[in-house]
Amino acid sequence: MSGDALRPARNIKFKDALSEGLCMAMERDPGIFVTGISVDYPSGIFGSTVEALRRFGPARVFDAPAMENALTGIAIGAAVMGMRPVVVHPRNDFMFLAFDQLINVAAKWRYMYGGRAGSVPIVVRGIIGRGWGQGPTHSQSLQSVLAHFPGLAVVMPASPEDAKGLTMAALRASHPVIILEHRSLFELTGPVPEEYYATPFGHAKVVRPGVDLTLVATSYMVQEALVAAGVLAKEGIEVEIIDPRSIRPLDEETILASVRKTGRLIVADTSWECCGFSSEIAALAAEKAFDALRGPVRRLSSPNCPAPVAASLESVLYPKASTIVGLSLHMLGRHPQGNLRGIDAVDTFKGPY
Amino acid sequence: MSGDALRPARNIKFKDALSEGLCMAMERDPGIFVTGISVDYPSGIFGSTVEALRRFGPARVFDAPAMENALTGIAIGAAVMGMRPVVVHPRNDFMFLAFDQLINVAAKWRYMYGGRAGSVPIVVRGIIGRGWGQGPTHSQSLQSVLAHFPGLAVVMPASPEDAKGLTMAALRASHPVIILEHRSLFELTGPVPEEYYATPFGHAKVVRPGVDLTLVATSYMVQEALVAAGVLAKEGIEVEIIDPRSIRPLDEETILASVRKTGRLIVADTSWECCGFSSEIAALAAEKAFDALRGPVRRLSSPNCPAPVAASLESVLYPKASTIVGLSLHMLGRHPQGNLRGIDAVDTFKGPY
Amino acid sequence: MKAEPARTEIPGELRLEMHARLLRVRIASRRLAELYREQEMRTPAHFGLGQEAVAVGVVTALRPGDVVYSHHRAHNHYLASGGSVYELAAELYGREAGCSRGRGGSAHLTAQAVGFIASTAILGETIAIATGSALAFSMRGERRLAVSFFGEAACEEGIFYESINYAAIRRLPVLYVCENNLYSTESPLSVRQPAGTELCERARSFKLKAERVDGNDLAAVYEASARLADGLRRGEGPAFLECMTYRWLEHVGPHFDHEAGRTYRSREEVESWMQRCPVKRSAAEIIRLGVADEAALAALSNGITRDVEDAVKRARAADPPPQGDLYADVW
Amino acid sequence: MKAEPARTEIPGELRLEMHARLLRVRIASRRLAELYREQEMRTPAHFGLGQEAVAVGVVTALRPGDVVYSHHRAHNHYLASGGSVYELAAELYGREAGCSRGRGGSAHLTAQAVGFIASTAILGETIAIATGSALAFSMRGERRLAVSFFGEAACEEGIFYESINYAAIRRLPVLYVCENNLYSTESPLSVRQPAGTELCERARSFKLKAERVDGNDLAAVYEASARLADGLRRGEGPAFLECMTYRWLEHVGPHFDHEAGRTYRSREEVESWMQRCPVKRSAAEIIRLGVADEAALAALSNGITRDVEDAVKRARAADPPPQGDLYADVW
Ligand SMILES: Cc1ncc(C[n+]2csc(CCOP(=O)(O)OP(=O)(O)O)c2C)c(N)n1
Ligand SMILES: Cc1ncc(C[n+]2csc(CCOP(=O)(O)OP(=O)(O)O)c2C)c(N)n1
Ligand SMILES: [Mg+2]
Ligand SMILES: [Mg+2]
Repeated sequence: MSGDALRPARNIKFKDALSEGLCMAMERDPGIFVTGISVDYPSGIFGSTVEALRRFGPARVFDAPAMENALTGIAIGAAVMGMRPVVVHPRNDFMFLAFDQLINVAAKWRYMYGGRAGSVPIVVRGIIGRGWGQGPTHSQSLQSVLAHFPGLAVVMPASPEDAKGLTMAALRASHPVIILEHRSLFELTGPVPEEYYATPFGHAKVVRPGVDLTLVATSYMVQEALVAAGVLAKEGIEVEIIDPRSIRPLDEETILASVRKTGRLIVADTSWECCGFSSEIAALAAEKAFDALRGPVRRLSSPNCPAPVAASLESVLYPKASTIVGLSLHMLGRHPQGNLRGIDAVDTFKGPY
Repeated sequence: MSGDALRPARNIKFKDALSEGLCMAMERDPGIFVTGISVDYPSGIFGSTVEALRRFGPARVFDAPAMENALTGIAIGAAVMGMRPVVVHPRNDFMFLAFDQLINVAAKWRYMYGGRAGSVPIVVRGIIGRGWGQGPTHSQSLQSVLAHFPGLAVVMPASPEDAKGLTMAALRASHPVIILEHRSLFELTGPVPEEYYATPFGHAKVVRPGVDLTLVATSYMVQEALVAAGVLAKEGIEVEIIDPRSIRPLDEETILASVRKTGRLIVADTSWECCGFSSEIAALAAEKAFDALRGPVRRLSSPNCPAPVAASLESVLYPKASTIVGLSLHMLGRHPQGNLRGIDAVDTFKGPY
Repeated sequence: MKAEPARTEIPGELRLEMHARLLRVRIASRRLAELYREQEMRTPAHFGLGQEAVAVGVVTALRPGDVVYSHHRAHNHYLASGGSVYELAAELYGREAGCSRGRGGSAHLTAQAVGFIASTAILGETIAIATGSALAFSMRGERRLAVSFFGEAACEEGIFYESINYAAIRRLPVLYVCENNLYSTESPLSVRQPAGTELCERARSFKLKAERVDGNDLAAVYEASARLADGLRRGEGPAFLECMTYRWLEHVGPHFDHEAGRTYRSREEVESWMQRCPVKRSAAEIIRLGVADEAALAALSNGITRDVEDAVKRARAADPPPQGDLYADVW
Repeated sequence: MKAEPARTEIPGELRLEMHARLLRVRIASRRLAELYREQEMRTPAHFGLGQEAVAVGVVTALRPGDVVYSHHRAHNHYLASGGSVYELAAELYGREAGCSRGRGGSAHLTAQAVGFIASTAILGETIAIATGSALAFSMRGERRLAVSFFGEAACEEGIFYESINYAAIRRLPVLYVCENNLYSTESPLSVRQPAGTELCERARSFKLKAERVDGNDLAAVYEASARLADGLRRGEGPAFLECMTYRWLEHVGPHFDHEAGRTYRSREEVESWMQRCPVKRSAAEIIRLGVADEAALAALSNGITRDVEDAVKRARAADPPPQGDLYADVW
């Protein structure tokens, strides 16, 4: 549980929770500023930076040219001088351009000067695109490659509450934090405490308790997992859904405890499989909860191709609730009843964005 | 087995095998050229491009400014026009600067134009540094993050024979290939056929057969694995060493067959653990050879910190033969006899390079 | 902007041909933008309405064998190169018949048969790629050119400078065409360039030949391109052409700013640029010079409109990629 | 190179102070390079012998609160800033007492107490980072400067242009100091810049103030830096200073080219630059101006030599980082 809510939580949208977390943090820390392409637009990163601009003005929320690598270095240099920059990428795919600064500098700064050059408390937000033809370079999901590197924290809020709490935690961390926010979650509504609270890194959340099967799901896959768990519950199968929230540092214990309880594991992740987060969790279980496993672990991730644009292909691209249900039933030796596809959410998104 | 050796193999060094593979490929394909910082120096990428320059001249082996990202794009553009560029990075760590071109363009080119814009047969060589204070940004090992992406082939030769064979295979592939070459292997000597031969991607090599334990080792870790296996053999333990050679595409079958035979798995990789290759193989076993596993799988990878420079820290940084022996004994319920450290290779490298 | 030189030297026939090409780009783009509103084309599309003269003027200066690269706003360059309207529409509809078989969408077009090699969605990428194609030409001694079209925001990315430096060192035959439409998404030049910036000056400091033209003046773009292309073919090294122009629609999508409630540009500014419509200007010039009369141009336009209509209809009706082909062509 | 203006305006005291600093950099660097041959310093080291006047001249123009960043060839900038010889030597020996506690090695130095923030090993990185520190100063209204030292090869990397564009847009107080020593590793300028390139021209096209000086002329470097720093403090926006200089030793390591059998530079070329030794030139000037005599300078040099000797001895004897601390300070 993140934060001790004094007042009752209201239901607000994910994007508004991001915004609220940012604003509350900015209020407390005058060193925080927000930059990146389009952060000061009326549409402000799908609504998440609009309020910050309104309240703190263009001196603290300002646009940037297209210069991902240098901008990241600039954020580092400002952070080293005591500021807390937030760099936003409207698509996390643009971050490849900044990998040198992120990985060779930010991730290693504290360590490579033996702690004597301070640390680099930058926050980098990257939005993960999905659907409506986002295509090969606007819908990747970079948590696995970023989490490979010691020194970087990588978090993925999957609920409005965590959108706010992880943002606030990132904005008081003493190290670089990458927040990957899934575009498909921005309109999601959920309870969010009004207070300032920080969702600690390295603490997974048991999103739904269960005993039959552990389902570790990241980011948007938590939504698919919840739908799947609801359907499975009607079949008498109680799935335990765990949202790691932070990919690095990873809360191994919560995941292992669940696996030890259920003996079965599915990992549903938004990135690719090979050397991906789904493999990480599968390996974790095979290494540290082996004796509890009652059958093979299973990974669900992005299929082994770039993301195509055509709707016909996009519709079969992503694992969905129905995929999870089918696989869960299979793992438990049961057979799916009828066509599962009907349970999947219909994408009502209107383009172009 | 790679290639059908007509004449007996001679013993040559890894760096000379790289060179031989390159030259033989260049002889057959006039479209091959080699570029990157320092490829035309007398020291030519630790000796591996010297002969190519001598034989094919500066029109086909030429230096480049420091411009990793554009140079990769330039290679792509040349490849699309029918050339076969080889881009060399004296340290693979410099490749982060080129991740946009590698991942957003090269990896996706063929797919994202539906095959109608041809393919991108570029070869990118990156050298992995190790030891002698290479430090945080000159000793990383990028196979895990690169192999995450569909469309890229990532190979790691671990022997002179494969250095030649994988180079030649890369130079006739129809897709981008990244060759990660470990600096500590350049002086390694081994049998290399004289002929032209291509070591096919996606075929692992059983480096040493065994029945008690499967040890999947990449790149330089194969050397450590061989030392360890020798020591273990004296204890009556027969380790099966598998060198995947290509990280992507991955030869799952050879690995799984071994795990099904031995029931035990250690993965020793040169990159980090989180979302790394060691996790990939551990997950593979847990997913597809679960029933055969007789105990937890174990991962050996780079420890969770950037690489420090000080010799005292460097000496405990990497898993070594002794680590493998200790872990193997432990997995088999045995106890190490005496201090294992004595089996580890002493680094005789003379700096600064 | 430079004073416009007299242009009687462009033959009437060529003027008419360019105008026909311009009309084709305009009519197809406009129709696609209209259809885009139906939400049946599920791909973020950056329309180039208002900027057509840049693509047509440059491409007209090219020869068979030359190659063209583009960026996210690729339709104009694809169409000006002679890319099929049917295949473009099919691509936007996500059809197997699309130029990229529905895989790439609006930003990833290809039409290799007509020399349009590819466009990509990430800023600056194709600047380096075009440079690499020119390297291939140069290494093989071929007298072909590579053209790279990009927006002025790409000049904020380091890859632009890495590329032009390289091209200049090796005297590669690349024409870098910067379409300066004053905005990057909704950001004006002032947040992206120091006051007084001349991109041509930057290019010259890298030893490129550089010119700036009115990008809405078809003949001016053509003439500058032809001049620079001549130098390129003579091996004089790379060149940079900045074309001042303006996009009529929102950054991505089919609406005018005011329709979408966007406020980063004033309606007056947009309308003043629409007055400088490259198609109208080209038509007026052609009529003034007596190359063709209004009726002939109307007939031309009608013919193209019919062709476009036929193409988009067929594209809409075409088959989507089979789901079983999800994994085809990964490598 | 520009004609040298008369320089009597530099007070004798300051000249002597600069010379002392220069001697310290030289003597420490030379001693470290000697010791490096013993193979006890296990860290690739890029020595800056021959280039010391750049570091000293620039740093002398700074004030407390200003910050300095450097690149792979960092010793000069660290030492000129006042970084401890002992801590540098200890860093090279991989000791816990090293300025970076033995974690970073030769290319990753820090001495925050004297304003030397950091150096990194990958080309171009600190150019952006220095720019970011200047952004912090500018946002907080502090009148501090950031200095970024880098080699001319960093001007091949896109990040340089991204950074100077940004600094110019926001008029950030950054002094970009390019140490042009004509080579990148073993590559001459000709493979890395188009013929006739003036880096200052490039910087000016981004609206930076730019000057080029003889980097082996300590007073000239200081004066140019002081002039540019003045402008920076007045908020006139970023500046670029190109210092023409030459590295005496091989790119990485302690040897002269000829000792290591390296052939990319002729022995004549190296020796002609060694004739232009910045230390000798500074000494001659000081004596000529009567600021100090030969004996005084020799005494100065001897004192520094003793200090350096003491420092390197203590450093060698210092303790290595405990192995149990491998995971300390990851974040
Ligand atoms: C590296 C990168 N950063 C950001 C973006 C998002 N983006 C897409 S188009 C665009 C505006 C580009 O402006 P310009 O290059 O001037 O072309 P225009 O859209 O004006 O034609 C931006 C910022 C991107 N695609 N790639
Ligand atoms: C991005 C990157 N590419 C390549 C290298 C390898 N490298 C280290 S130093 C160096 C030469 C740099 O030359 P210059 O910037 O002129 O500085 P100098 O060594 O001459 O002082 C090179 C190419 C690197 N460190 N980083
Ligand atoms: Mg624009
Ligand atoms: Mg240099």
